[in-house]
Amino acid sequence: MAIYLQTIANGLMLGALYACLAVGFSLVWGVLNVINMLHGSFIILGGYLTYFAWHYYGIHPIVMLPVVALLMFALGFVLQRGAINRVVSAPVLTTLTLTFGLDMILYNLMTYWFTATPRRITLDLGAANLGPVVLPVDRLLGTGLALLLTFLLYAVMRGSNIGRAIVAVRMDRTAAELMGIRTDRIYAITFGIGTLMAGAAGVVFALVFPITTNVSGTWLGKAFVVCVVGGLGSVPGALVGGLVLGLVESFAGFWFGPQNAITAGFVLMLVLLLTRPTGLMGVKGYE
Amino acid sequence: MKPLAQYAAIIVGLVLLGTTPLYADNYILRTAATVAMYGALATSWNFIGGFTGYPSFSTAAFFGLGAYVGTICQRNGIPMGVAWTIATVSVAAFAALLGGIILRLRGHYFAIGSIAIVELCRLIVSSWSDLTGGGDGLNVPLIHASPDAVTRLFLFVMLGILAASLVVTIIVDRSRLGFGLRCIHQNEDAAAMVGINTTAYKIAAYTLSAVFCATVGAAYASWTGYIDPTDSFQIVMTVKVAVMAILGGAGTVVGPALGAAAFVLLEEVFWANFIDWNRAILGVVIVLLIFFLPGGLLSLRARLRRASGGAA
Amino acid sequence: QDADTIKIGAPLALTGGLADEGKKQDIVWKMWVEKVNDAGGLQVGDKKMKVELIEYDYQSEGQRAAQLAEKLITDDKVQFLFAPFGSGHTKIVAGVGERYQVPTIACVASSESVFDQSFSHLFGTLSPNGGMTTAMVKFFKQKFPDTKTIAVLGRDDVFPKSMAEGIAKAAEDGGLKVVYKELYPVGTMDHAAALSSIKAAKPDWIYVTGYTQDLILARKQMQDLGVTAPIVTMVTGPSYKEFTEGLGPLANGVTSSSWWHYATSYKGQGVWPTTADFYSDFKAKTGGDPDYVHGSCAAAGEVIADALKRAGTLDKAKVRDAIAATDIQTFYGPIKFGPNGMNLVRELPIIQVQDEAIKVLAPADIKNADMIAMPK
Amino acid sequence: MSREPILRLEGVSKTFGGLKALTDVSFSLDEGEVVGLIGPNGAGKTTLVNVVTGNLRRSSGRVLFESEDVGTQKPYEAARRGLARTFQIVQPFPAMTVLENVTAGALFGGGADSLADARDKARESLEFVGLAGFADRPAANLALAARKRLELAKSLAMNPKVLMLDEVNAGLNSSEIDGALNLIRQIADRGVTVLIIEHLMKVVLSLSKRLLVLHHGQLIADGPSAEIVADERVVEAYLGQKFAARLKEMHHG
Amino acid sequence: MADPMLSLEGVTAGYGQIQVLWGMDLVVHPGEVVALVGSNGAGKSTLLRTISGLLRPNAGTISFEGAEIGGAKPDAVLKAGIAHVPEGRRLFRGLTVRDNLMLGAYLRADREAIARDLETVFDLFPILRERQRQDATTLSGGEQQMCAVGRGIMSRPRLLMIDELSLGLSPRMVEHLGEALAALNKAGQTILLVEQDVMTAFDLSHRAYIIENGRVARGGASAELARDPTVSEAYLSI
Ligand SMILES: Nc1ncnc2c1ncn2[C@@H]1O[C@H](COP(=O)(O)OP(=O)(O)OP(=O)(O)O)[C@@H](O)[C@H]1O
Ligand SMILES: Nc1ncnc2c1ncn2[C@@H]1O[C@H](COP(=O)(O)OP(=O)(O)OP(=O)(O)O)[C@@H](O)[C@H]1O
Ligand SMILES: [Mg+2]
Ligand SMILES: [Mg+2]
Repeated sequence: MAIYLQTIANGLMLGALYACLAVGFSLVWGVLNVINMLHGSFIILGGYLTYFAWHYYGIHPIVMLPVVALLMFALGFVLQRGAINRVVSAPVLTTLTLTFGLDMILYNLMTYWFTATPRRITLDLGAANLGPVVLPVDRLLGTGLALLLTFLLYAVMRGSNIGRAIVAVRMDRTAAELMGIRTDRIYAITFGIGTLMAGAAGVVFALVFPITTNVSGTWLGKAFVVCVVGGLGSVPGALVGGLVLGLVESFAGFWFGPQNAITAGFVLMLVLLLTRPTGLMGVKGYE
Repeated sequence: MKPLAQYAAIIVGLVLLGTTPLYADNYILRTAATVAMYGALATSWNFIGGFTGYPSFSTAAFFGLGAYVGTICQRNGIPMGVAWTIATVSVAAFAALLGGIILRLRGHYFAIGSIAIVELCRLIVSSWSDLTGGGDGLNVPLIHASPDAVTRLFLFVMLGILAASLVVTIIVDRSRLGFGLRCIHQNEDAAAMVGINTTAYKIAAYTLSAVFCATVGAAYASWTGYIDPTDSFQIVMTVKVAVMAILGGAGTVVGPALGAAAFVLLEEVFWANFIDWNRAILGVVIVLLIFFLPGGLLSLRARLRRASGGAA
Repeated sequence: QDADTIKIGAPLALTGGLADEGKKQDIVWKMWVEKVNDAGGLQVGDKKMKVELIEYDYQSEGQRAAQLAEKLITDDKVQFLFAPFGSGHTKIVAGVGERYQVPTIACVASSESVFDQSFSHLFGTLSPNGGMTTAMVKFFKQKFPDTKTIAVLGRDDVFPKSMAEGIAKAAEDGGLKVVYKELYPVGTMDHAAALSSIKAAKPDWIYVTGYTQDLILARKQMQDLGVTAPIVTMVTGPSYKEFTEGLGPLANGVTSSSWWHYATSYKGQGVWPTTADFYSDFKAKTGGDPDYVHGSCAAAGEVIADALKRAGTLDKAKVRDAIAATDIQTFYGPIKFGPNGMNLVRELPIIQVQDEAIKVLAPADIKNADMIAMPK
Repeated sequence: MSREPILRLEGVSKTFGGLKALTDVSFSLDEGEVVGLIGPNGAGKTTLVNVVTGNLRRSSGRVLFESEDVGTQKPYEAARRGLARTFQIVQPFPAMTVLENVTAGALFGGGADSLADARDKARESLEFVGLAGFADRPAANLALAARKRLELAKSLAMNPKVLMLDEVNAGLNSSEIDGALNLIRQIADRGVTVLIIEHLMKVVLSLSKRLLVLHHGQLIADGPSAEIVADERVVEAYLGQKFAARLKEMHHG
Repeated sequence: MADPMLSLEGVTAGYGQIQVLWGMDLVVHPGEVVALVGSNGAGKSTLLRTISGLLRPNAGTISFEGAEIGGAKPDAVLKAGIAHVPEGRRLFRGLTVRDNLMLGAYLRADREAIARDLETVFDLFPILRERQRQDATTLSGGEQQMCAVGRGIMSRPRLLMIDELSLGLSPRMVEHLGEALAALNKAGQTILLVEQDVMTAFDLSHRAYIIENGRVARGGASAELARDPTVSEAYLSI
């Protein structure tokens, strides 16, 4: 029994992190129609910023969260304005190729500056016990932050004028312009928010995982899976997708061995793709 | 491009690559073989990605499966050529089956579905250790011949596959199938409405996009002598092949092969000269190409013509 | 001018997933070449010849490694190849070397599967990793007689996998019960499921294999999830300084085995007559401590130096035979190749992290600390 | 009636989740007939066409084409059988030339033996609709009226037996509509059965002697045009009092 | 007559190389309903797009209440007081009817007034109040058109431009919308209307312009144009 509870807890904690990782990716994909191959590297970059602030200046990662978020927003905004905006209405393959190229540059810069050595923030906060279930404090913290960030984004998307404008631009660019919405700015803001979420996920991840450039592909892959499982462009979808993926991997790892955990996630994704291409949350827009 | 110009370009290209043994060393030969290999992969991708407009990222899956099937056959004593044939046929059958399932997806969803296939293949091959050696990889019996002979052999094998893929491309381009695929690319609903069996056509395109990849994969495995899951099922390769095709001009006959040649040569130059920065430089090249040459290298001709026409 | 230089080619992973390991090889070989050339070069017959090292980055991609190995042989006309990090890529490069009959020295490949293809031009400076398992089981059982069960978690990749299988077999042979044994795929970023299962199995010994980053994560998650055992071994974790740096105090108590450690005191021929000489040189150059990758790669240079001296010529066949006949003492320890080209089995150091520093527990002649139980 | 109807629907229903888009619709079309289908927005007209051509699968009921149950056919099968339709929102192959667009219809739907043969048929069909001069232009460059004619040409090239026209005249002005009406009449004269969906009553009335009226997915009327437009239910549901008055006036005046 | 609210002089515009408008002149006075009619591709939609800033004019002047707005961005034009209800309704899928309406007021900050205007729209189109929580694109065609007009009203424009009011709508629905527009106009709303069905157009408007090939071919009081035999021959034949 205890082991099942533990497996559920592991899955949920992992799942919240997955959700946090995917939500920005999903947003950019849904709104800009851009599959952002940079997303994994953005997460790593956020992690490195956090690590170096902690390592050299002793700044606590939580304090870095807003700083990294702001910096990453600026980076995303500028990148969209300067580069991605030029091909924003091109077909999938073109935008994907562009972000793939940009990612090669960013990746190279990061390996050059930071090397591939895995770094880790050694806060080692210990663990809390909830009955027989062990909850590592940093994962709990990460989970909390991930949920908070996801919720904040949801609130913004749902309740604010900007949120409405983002959906409007996504659905019909010209009609949005007629509402007085500056679409190019909304695009840049959306990409900025996507990047911000990636950076924030990087901060959260820095608490939990070692940081190294060569996992950027892994994170990107997870973002894909979560998006498909949950549904594209939807904040609650990313949350549900993340949690489901976390649980599936956790139970598959427990029942079939870790070797098959990741496979189970992919199988889940393929099955969903074929049966429910809109994902679990059957999204029609942002809720 | 006019058909005659196309044939001429293909023949010139194949001859250029095929005559390297007359004057160049094995390294150049190997590069030529790599050009041919990626040329064949990009030309294959073109059936589904270029003609049909489905952003497929399954290339590495077909390549890797071809490599594994070929290797496993060879290790069980089947002669090399036969092993390659078995790999080709079985992967094609697999692609046809798979196509029936994932071609129901469109656009972005198809893109992810097809990329997931690569990961899934890698994971399954990794876990199925009894057959595939898992993470240990598999050794392929080395060919016992002089290095020069081996390099030549594989150069001509890759060139042969490239030539075959181009011939099939030309045939498809001029046939009912090619016409139908183009219609699907433009508007799938309308294509169905004029009587095109879109499912069958798409499966045909997807299968064609797998066939030569499998042969290339099997041949490649025999060439290197060792394969493992990470190297055989690379996401980077799958994206790279699509980028090559776009670079040359997706949906054209010679564009993808041309793009592959340009990409491989660029990579070679950057690798040799900028060890620390080769990846970034390649990234910059891709970005610039997307900005300034979105229609691929072949569109350059049209542009130049327009420019000179405008001046006159 | 070419006739007077000895060219050694090295396809290296300077970028990509294996970049850190590739860079280690790069540092050491450059040190070695500089040292050799400062001394006038290598003795070949009656003259001294300078050494030139030609490196290319293969970006951790196997296919490119093969291509670059071929370029090194045909374009740059190297007489020797140094194989890159890891058993898989070593296989690929060795295949090319074999075809061209260019002697290839592998310094970071320890799986016997690399050497069992009857290649005649491949030689490895690491000894078989079997030497790391049986001795360890024996040693731990002697130190902690209560050890009855072991849990093994290994990365599904050539070397880590063979170590995981090796230890499971050795443990069974040694009378232990294997209560958990699973592999995790490359790219796993969460070990919680496996570790929870291990926790439930309550083993006396937890043995994890993987690359540094995997091990850091696993160790940390063990701590988080309260998974512990009197003995925790991570292979090859503590051999690398990145492991101890990344984990800090959490690394304490983790045991491992290694092919070489700088605390050993071997003596022999070559540009670094003693282990201490190599250590101080390395420290001066890089500021850090060398690990077995550094040691083994530097020793690979000595193999070539010695073979050339004995062969007295650059003639390919003669040089190959000279290498095959190697039997030398170096700062890295004895090197003598078996029939399959691998360095012969020797007793390998068992190490443990104590107070965030590496201590050698065995063999007895080089030990500098006693084994402690894993801190709770 | 001497002959079997060419197309017959028996109790066809279609639901989207909880929404009943079509409820128990039955009617039949005779060969060579021109019939109008009208009904308020969202009544289910387009859905009906989609069900007949296999774009949507009916929830229940039977669709009989030449006495064969075709309820489960795929769109391409419908096209090859001779069930052609146009889309409410025109669907050309935008980057292809006008000729290529029509060639596709002739080649795949019209059963042409070769590309060359299909091209000849396509030319004929373009000639017929008066687009021959545009043959080599990209379809995307056509103005709306021309695009609708292209859609017609494409359908014609498929040698249809039944042609369903979903608002082919919407957005055309009067003189363009006159042109289109002539075309449709000529098509009908060739013996093609035509089902016209349109909100422009003058089009519907000038072409068809028989009208079908859908309302909330139900067929509420089926009969001679003159009777139908006077039917109270139709006026209430669809025409509106003012328009009905105007219609009446025109008929008398 | 008072100064015109909107006046165009010699406006030319087009898409890239293709010129569509060739020197357009027209005026709209405050309180008027003006209709634009003409064949497909004549340039009516293009004209509206040029006014609302989706397209830049190549030459000519567009002045609105005395200020030049030619070449201004859509948000500036909207701020100046012109709303454009585009062809084909173009509601935002995934947003509720209410959210769609609220987007009409995107540039406004006066919360209470917005709430009041929302009520006005609901009073005008009661069905929208009933359906306010429904995804806008699941409405029937006519309801969507009401929502689109309502969205235009929400920006509180002084000039409301509507493209293709009756496209694809049942006769009854056209009648209903016509009544709604008349009511709006009575309340003081100036309206510029593009309408394919000339009969309906003349019915609804005070004045009308006939556009042919990107130029104004004729203009005048709707009632007079409707009686003009040349006009009925070209545009009213059955
Ligand atoms: N794919 C679908 N999913 C859900 N509902 C649908 C779907 N297609 C149509 N509907 C609904 O079915 C009903 C009938 O739609 P249909 O398009 O057939 O109407 P129509 O009679 O063609 O109307 P119009 O005259 O406006 O074109 C509408 O309420 C519509 O919203
Ligand atoms: N985005 C575009 N790019 C190029 N040409 C266009 C574009 N939009 C419209 N056109 C062309 O401009 C001309 C005028 O089109 P416009 O839409 O203004 O006509 P309209 O009078 O509104 O006709 P309709 O009654 O069909 O709506 C047409 O020839 C059309 O083909
Ligand atoms: Mg309809
Ligand atoms: Mg228009």
